[in-house]
Amino acid sequence: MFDLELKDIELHFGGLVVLNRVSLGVRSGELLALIGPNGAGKTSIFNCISGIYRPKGQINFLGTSLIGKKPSAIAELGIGRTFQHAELIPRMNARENLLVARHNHVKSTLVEQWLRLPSARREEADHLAVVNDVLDLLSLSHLAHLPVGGLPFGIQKIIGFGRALVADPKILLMDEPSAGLTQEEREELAYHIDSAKNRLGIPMLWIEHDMEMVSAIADRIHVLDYGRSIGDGPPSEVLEDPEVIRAYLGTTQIAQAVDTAAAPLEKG
Amino acid sequence: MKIRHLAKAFTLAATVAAGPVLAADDEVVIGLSAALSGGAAGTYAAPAEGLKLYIDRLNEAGGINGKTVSLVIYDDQGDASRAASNGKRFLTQDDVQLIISVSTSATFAPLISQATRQGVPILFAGSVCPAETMPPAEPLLYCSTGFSSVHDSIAMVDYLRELDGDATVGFAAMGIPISRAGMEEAERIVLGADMKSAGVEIAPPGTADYTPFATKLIQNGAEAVLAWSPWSVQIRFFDALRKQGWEGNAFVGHLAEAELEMMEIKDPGLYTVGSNAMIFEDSKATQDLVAAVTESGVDLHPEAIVDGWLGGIVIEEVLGKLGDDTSAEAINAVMSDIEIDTRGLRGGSIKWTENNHFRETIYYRVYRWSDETGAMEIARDWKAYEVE
Amino acid sequence: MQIVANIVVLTSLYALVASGYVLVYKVSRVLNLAHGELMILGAYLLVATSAGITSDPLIAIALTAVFSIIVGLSVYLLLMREMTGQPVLAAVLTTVALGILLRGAMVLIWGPQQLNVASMLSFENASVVLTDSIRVSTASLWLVICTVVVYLGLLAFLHMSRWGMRMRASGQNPLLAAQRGINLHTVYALAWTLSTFSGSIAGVLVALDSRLDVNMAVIGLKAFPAALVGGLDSLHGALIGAGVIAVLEVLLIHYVNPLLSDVVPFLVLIAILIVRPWGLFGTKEELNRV
Amino acid sequence: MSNTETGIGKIAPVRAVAKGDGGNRTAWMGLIVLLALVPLVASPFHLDIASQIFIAAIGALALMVLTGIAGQISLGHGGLMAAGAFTTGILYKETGAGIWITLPASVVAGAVIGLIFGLPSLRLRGVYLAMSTLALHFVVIYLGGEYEFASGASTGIFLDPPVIFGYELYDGQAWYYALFLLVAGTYWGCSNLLNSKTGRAWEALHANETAAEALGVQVARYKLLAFVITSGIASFSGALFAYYQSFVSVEAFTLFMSIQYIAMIIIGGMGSLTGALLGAIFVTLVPYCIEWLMETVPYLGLDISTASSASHAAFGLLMILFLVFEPSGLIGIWKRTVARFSSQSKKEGVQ
Repeated sequence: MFDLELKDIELHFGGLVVLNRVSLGVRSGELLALIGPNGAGKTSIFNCISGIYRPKGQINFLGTSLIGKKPSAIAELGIGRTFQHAELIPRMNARENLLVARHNHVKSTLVEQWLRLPSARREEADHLAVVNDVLDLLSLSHLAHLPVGGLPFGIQKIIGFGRALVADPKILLMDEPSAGLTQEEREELAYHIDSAKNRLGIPMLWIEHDMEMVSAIADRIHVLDYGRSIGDGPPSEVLEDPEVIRAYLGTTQIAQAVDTAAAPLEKG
Repeated sequence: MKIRHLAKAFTLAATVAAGPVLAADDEVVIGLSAALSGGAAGTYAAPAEGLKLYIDRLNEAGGINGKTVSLVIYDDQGDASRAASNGKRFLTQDDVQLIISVSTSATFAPLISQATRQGVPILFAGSVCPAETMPPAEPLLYCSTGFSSVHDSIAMVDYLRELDGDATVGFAAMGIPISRAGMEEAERIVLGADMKSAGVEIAPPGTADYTPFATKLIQNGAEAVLAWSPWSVQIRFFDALRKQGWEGNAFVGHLAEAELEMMEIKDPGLYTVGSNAMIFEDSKATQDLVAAVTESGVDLHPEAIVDGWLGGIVIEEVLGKLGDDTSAEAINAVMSDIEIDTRGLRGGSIKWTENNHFRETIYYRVYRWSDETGAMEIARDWKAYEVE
Repeated sequence: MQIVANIVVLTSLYALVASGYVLVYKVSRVLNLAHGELMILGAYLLVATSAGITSDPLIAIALTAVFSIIVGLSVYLLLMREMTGQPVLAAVLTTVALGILLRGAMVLIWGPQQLNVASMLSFENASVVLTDSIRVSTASLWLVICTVVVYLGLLAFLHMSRWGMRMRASGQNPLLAAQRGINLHTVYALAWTLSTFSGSIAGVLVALDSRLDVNMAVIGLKAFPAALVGGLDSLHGALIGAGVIAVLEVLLIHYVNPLLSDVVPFLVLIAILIVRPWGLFGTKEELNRV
Repeated sequence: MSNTETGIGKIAPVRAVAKGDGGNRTAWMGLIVLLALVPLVASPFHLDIASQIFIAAIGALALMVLTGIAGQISLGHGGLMAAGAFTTGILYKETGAGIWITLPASVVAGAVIGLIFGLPSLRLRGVYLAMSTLALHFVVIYLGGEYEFASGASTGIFLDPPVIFGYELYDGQAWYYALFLLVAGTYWGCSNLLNSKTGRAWEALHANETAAEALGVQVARYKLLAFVITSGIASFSGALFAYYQSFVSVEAFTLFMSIQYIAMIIIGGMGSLTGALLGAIFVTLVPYCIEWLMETVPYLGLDISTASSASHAAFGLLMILFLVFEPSGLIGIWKRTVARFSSQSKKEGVQ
């Protein structure tokens, strides 16, 4: 039984078919890697789940249909997400950036916040504790007071990962978390992803180009090409599928190189 | 293009820089809040200068009754908030005994509300007279200029009837309260006198093109048009009418800019109706004024300062009647019962009573350009109107 | 019908001013809120040239044209060039500041008085009889003619000349244009120059028609809804937007309440923007860029 | 993509609202004590300027939250202040209502207008939004003018000094303290909001609306909330303006006023509440400084008749200089200075 299930997702931009009858699902405690060349529609799938795009088809999460819901309402259901370009708030520090993600957990009213009543203060302290735990977990505490706009891109990506974690998500969508990271940072990230999966036991959907990382920690792989699903299964199987190799792996090294180089540039 | 005059700069700046002025026994401190700069300065800077010129001469001649006048001048830029600040400063810091305003109607409310609370009289000496100075007059508020939208309207309509009693009359106003009030009153008078109205056209302050307004007046059959607003607006209205080939007569308020502009426009169908004398007449009073301006070396058009000059005359007369007590109450007491000779700059005297701080009788004269003589002429000489 | 003539004249005025907004916006995505002031500056330059350099009105106008080009170029080179690469809103606020600066400077130099430019140039702004019931002033007739000429000229320039194509290309995709070897600074400078030039024409003609003071920069603000209604990146949109606003204004003055003529154009603007945020003729992508 | 182009993001590399900003508690306390002592030595004229600054500061704080924090540009701030002033003026004139009715009514009126004029923000951004807020200004001024005219208040609406617990608030010192407390209260309230869920949501939607929405921030709701709250505050400051100046008239609320408020937040430093205060001080003082210069340095060749145009020009020039050379504003300069001094003193400490 899948926690999150997409059925026959179709997405068009004008005449362009972005997703063509894509179906996939993720189970509790499962790390599903979503791979495919650039333009295959991976981020589009995330945007469909998040409610940013409005596709045809069905998307169900823990028995609730996500189709037609507003992105904020979908996030409220516990769908956490990281972005390709981190999308942090540059002039806030890491701690504040993580606090933003506690948005749906804050219960205090506007008046309580405005007057900083004891109830609001207590609650704020609780959320801060959660945030500090996550920062500790990701070894970011020493950077937590600096405006994130000035931090290296790799650090920003890890903060972005922390921001998704801190929301207590019931599912985690990660959009190329390793792009733009150094080898050392990648290893650290892989460790964090793996330990988060084991600790939280939630389903995780992971867009990734680094096949080494994917084969090391992914439980299952789903392959997209030109908006179509062309493979789904354990890494050992999928990565040896001739069609996948032809469609994708042949171009991987180039794609990966381009991505890595371009990621920081595209940011602006 | 007019190059600014430095001489003026020094005199004014020196007064401003003097800071808090404390009244000595033989000194009367008067605050002057004027639109010396800003968009309205074209109209009000000159009368303010004229007032100052008059007071300077008074002081040089030894003052009045042994009292010198200390004039504290602040620029209000024609801006309401600045006027409020000036009012506060006059009352709490300079301890003035009298406030003079030579500025836009926008600055009236703040000055009035500040001064009346402190019991200090205000003399409006360069602008339109606020309704509060007319019967039943509020205590403390006085006006020495001849501008009153309502009375000017009465005089305009009266003259228009003499000229052409059957004319359909259009009215041109600007979208500021005082101008609208005047023109709507004028329309009431016209309708009450069994004349026809072509309606009141009100142009918002940001009007780019007055043509559509003029078109409407013309299409409503206006044979004569009354306008009463800042000079720049009433003259643009007039331009717009003429540009569409309209050949009727226009009657506009006689403002400081009028004389020079009319000599430039040379249109015999443009009449100014107002209570000031023009300089071209070369009467004794205007000769004195021109001589004073020439002597001072200040680069000013004499016709633009008439109201300020008259304000100076008023102050001279008031202080002349003042005893040893130079307090604000004493000044107010004198002002509320006085008759001031305008020395030929007006048709008659300015008479203030307890109930009337505008004047009991106002005299209007009509001017226009004459094609025959190639000069300005008096279309109708002083005519008295009782103020009720 | 005189009303129709009034609408045509007002449309021309707004269209001529709006073309300045569109030129700069189309090419550099900057909304020039100092356009009204630049327009009035053109008129003051005419005053200065005719008073200080030459008494021949035609030479004075020609010199004014040259000066206005210099002004436009300087605004770009000295100021707006610094703002390239900055967020669009910072650039827009810079133009707001420029407008205030110009306003103050013009009063400092030429004083607050209303100037009768026509009489300074001995230009007789006679009433021209078109039909029995339609008369317009000479200056407004010139205004209509100039607007037509400027629009035809601009359209031809943008669509037929090499530099015009470059300007359009730079507006659509600056990155691509730069890669193709188009010097963006030159293109932007050209846009500012043309915009100031057409604005100056409007300023001179308005001043000839109805005198000159600094407050007339407000025409820039009134032409603004015209440019937005049509779509900020569309020249013919500006023409139609100007028509919409002018019709509204004239009809409101004539049939409803003239005081609404200040307010309603902006309300119409909001209404149109809510339905079609990119304007009647603008391109849809514009929104994401602004 | 969108965060740099839709917002004012890049103008503002500093965020000064977080704890670090108020970190130096003793410095703040010292400043407050100092400010509390000012009326004992200042002349009435200086107190008047200080009170003007306080009123401007409340308005600037509101605009800072809306534009500097939530990224929604507004050119209608003067119109909102007019709305507050007119609500107070009309209520007072028509019903003689006291300050306990007029002030809350002004806040509510401002909030409602803010809600209406915030609606276009759901569709429009940046420059287009700025233009729709400009309409707000024209509408309020038109309505205010119609009221003034219809009620025969041709010179404006007069207000008597407000009465608070039987005490008439008229004296310059009393106003100073009252306004000082209100500024402090507004600052405190705004700063609390910014350090809460609401403020963080505003920052998030300013940085990137799509990302904010995906984090669970209801962008539309929080945008409107920003408009409602800040419009209420702006309207409140307009009502104070009316009471302080004892009159209301449309002529006091020009478009230039809205631009001055924009200038305050730019010059002060986008995104910082303290910046808003610095900007309010700076912008209010500029014209007085220009006049002072004219008086003390007559050889500048400027005379008093140029005072207003000279301060206009200077004001435009200053805005340009800040936009081009010091986008982080006065607060940026201040922080750099502090940083330099503290690093110097650290070095000295090591030696």
